[in-house]
Amino acid sequence: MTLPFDVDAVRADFPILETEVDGHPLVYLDSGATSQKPRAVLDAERDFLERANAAVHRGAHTLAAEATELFEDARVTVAEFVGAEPEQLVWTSGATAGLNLVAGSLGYAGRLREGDEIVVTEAEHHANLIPWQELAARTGARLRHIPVLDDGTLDMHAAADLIGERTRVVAFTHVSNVLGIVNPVAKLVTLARGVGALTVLDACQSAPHLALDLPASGVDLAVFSGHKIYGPYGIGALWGRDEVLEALPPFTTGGSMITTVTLDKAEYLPPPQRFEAGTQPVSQAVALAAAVRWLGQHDLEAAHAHEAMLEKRMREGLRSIPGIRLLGDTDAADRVALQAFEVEGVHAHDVGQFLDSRGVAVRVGHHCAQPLHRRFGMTASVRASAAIHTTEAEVDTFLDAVSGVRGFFGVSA
Amino acid sequence: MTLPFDVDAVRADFPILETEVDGHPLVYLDSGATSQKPRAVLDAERDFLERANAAVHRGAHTLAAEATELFEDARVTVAEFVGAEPEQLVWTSGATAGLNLVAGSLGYAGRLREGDEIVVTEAEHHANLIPWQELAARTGARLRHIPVLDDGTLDMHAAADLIGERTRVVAFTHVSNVLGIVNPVAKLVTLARGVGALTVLDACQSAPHLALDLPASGVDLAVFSGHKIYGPYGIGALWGRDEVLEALPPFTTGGSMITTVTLDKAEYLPPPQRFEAGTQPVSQAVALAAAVRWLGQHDLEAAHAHEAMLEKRMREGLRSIPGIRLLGDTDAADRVALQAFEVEGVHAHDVGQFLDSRGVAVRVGHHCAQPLHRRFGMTASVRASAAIHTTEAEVDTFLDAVSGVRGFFGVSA
Amino acid sequence: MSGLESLYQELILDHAKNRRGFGLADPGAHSATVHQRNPVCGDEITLRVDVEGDRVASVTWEGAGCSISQASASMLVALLQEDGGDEGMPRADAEALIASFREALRSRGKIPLDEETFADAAALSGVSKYTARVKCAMLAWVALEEGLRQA
Amino acid sequence: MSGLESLYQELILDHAKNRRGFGLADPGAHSATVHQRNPVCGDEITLRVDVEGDRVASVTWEGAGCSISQASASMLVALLQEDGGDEGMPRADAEALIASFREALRSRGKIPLDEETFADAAALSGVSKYTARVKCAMLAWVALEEGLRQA
Ligand SMILES: Cc1ncc(COP(=O)(O)O)c(C=O)c1O
Ligand SMILES: Cc1ncc(COP(=O)(O)O)c(C=O)c1O
Repeated sequence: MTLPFDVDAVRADFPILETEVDGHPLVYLDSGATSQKPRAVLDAERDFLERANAAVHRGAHTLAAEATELFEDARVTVAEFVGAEPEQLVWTSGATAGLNLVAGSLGYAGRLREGDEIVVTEAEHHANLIPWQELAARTGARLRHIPVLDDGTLDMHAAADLIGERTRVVAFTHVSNVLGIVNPVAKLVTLARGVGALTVLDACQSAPHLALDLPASGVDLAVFSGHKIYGPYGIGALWGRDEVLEALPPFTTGGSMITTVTLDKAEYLPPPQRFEAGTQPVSQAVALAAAVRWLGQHDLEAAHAHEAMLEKRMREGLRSIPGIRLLGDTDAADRVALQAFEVEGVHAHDVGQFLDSRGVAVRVGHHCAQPLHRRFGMTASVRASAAIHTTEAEVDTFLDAVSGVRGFFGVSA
Repeated sequence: MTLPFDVDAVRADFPILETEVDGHPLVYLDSGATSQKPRAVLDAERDFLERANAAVHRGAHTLAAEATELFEDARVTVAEFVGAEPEQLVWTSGATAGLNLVAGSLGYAGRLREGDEIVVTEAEHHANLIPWQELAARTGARLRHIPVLDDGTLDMHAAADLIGERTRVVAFTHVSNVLGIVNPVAKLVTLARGVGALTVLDACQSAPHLALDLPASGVDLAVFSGHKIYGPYGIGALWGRDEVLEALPPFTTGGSMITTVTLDKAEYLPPPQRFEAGTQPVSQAVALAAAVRWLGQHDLEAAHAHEAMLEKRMREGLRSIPGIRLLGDTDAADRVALQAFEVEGVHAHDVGQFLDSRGVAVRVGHHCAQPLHRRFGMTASVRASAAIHTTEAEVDTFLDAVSGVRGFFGVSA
Repeated sequence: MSGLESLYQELILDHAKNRRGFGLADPGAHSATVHQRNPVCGDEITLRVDVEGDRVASVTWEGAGCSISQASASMLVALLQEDGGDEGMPRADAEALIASFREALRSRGKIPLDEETFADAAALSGVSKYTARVKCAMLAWVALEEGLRQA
Repeated sequence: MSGLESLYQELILDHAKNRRGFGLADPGAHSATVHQRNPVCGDEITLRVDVEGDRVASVTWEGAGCSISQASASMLVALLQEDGGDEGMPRADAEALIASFREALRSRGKIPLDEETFADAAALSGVSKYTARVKCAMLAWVALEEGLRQA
């Protein structure tokens, strides 16, 4: 059953939103870092642990059978959430683990060598940059970067030049965690396919806000994290096309991913199990399924419209405050409700502290995207990111607090 | 405050122990696979998520500061639990991840080459075997095995011969997850140190049952899993000596483990952060700390005596049932209350199913130790493993059920 | 009948002890030999199917495993022999049987196996409520399916 | 005084704007140059300390960061200059100051910094309640500690 979108009803599902900070109601604008978790998710995990907890895929006892079913049902649910088949969904401990799995496995498979090229963008989160640096360093491949233009969009002319016959992998984020801009996935996929390169999508910041159909997107592999889509820590997923996963060797090895093991050699199960060494985050998988089911209960079109309204209000509000510099301030791209900015004359850390004294929680720093900050000539920024439970009034509280920053720190306008 | 050991009081802390299976009270003898979780652990995690959840080590807001403190306090608590300093404790997603980290990092560091040798035992869990097979295959090193004797103990004469000047790594389990036998750590460490080899201890099955002092044990590195010590899934730890961790490069890379990142190169933080790429299992760390605090509340000497009594009762009881063959039936070693066995003429899977119909949950199969089963001429066994909440009466229920197996399946005694 | 007794019916324990078709026959002109394994419990089967024209001429097997997996293989052979007679069952019929068997076993107790169609193997109906055991019962049937594809 | 105002006292904002010791002096005969960085927020400092005999002759620095980190560096220089006079502060005294400063900042508001000992830097007392900001305030002091070790 689909519920009509009602932000107050949504808020009532999040126990933590009742918190007060320094006497002010909490205004949580840090969902881009980690989302809060609705009661349905907390309940699902607890219920599992109190009723059905047991080792999965092992043993014949009733609890184990029940746990295994819930665990595999969770895979079906989360796979459906991204338009995929359960066999294509590999549990990971998070997006970072998923990206390392892909880069590491390509390395072990000997799929890259000297002269080959890996292409990323200048806007990547460190999680979608450093594993490729390491892979390049280990294989002799060259790492290249699609530059970001002044308005925060990718330089697609440069992309067309960069992606060439030496390109083996094109790895890029769906939505930048600093700019909030949705990248042109289809165009990048076309360029990559044209040269037979593998595409890897970082869907961390899109999964909570956009409807995903990964198979239809054209990419070969994609990752996301549970804790950013109203689910638990310690779980995420790697999605891959059948033939792409099939061709990858395991990255980590251990129990539950094998068929026959002798002292000298192991044979591995097909995907997804091949990539799931050791005891999996079972209760977290169950809870992540609860999260996407919870999300799916709502009228998501209305929810996305709500978030689009917040995005506009936030960006326009910030623009109208003197001394604010936005990162990636453009109308020429789709966006999510996430905005990084600088307050001239006041360090991001001080801005964050000031906002916190008004109950407003934002993130300050480089947001794990140092190269992008450097490209904009800064080391740190302030980032506000909304979620499905964010209200217009909260955005206004945030904007009001931002207006007070320069006055408090004695910086003239 | 230390509570006197009272198994009924302990049981009251575990909601799942009230479950019924097929009209019988659940007798959970599968703690070796995964332990059940006391209410204190479930409460700690939920409380964190409802009150203090935020991204750690990032941002200045109040929630983030609180979350960071709780997360780092958890590290102190869990480190103390194994006698260590917090800087020596790396969070992992579990023991398998920890062992892959060590093997993978040694590989990336170029610490092994052709002609070098890695020594494991024949009793290893696949998690402490396959990563070394893969490392050997990638580096040209040779993997060797300390054999297991008929009584389940290690052939220490062979060990003394095997561990020689070519040995670079000796990796072994503290307690076998099939035999329940405690390995002679000090002797293995002496042999390894004598030739300058690194020692890696798999403490998965000892951490829940024995008092650990890892620094004093003499090993260089050790791993364990949270879900086996009354804590959550999705978290575990790698412990290492300062200088050993210092010398290891990162295995996975991403956010939160770096100092400076350019488009081409990253510089890494010192341990433990160097090994903790990406968002960590924050609520799970807090809950794992709650688990070891919960455990520490009890009179652990009395608890260990209780488990020793269970072990004896279980083993002697099984021995007295006709047609039972025990794996590793010896008094010549320390043990934990975990016993694998075979019922002659009845497949392990059928035994498990029969026990389940009496409410008794055991594990059947190869328990991720195929080589050890092969060594004893079998492909599968039945394993019963007790925990701090197991009662004498439960062991008796189990024994009584085992006595009925051969009759039910029409196998004559 | 308790849950356990409906799972382990007398007929199942009998077949598990007196296994029809056990012992691999020499390969024929159009035969395929298939190895299947259940990685969870280590059960394995090697099954050889001999095809003549569009008929399943013979099925033999070897393997080790739990009573469900052993009985199921034995019952499969019995079914093919009884229904196929001397000529052997038409290949398409065998494939259809495997498909309905799978459907019933995955139905969590909703679809029973009728005796008319499945003969002794109908006694495996009870397995479908034990999701962890479905793979045991399917092992031989999956092996035959694979064998028919190859032969 | 609200929490925020006790954290950002007037004196702190002043020091953050008029930074004492800002701009690296030429290295002396016994000087060390140290770079420190707070990876969380990207704050950094380069600090140069000049030692003569057992005295801290001069401390200069450059860097960028939040007002707490900038003010703290400036206050550290002011303290060394005021207490050390023309001769410079005895090295052992500087080390002791750093140690007590650290202790107070890590005390979560329990140990205040007294003005007698810490001069303007006493205004940083409020930081110790904000655990996420302790590193900001410590940055320059840790750099000096490291510099004294090297010089
Ligand atoms: C001895 C031993 N080592 C390693 C492991 C692997 O632990 P995990 O699956 O939690 O990574 C286990 C448990 O499965 C074990 O018993
Ligand atoms: C765009 C992007 N990619 C990757 C990550 C890494 O995700 P995680 O830390 O959950 O592994 C994040 C979040 O930190 C992100 O925003």
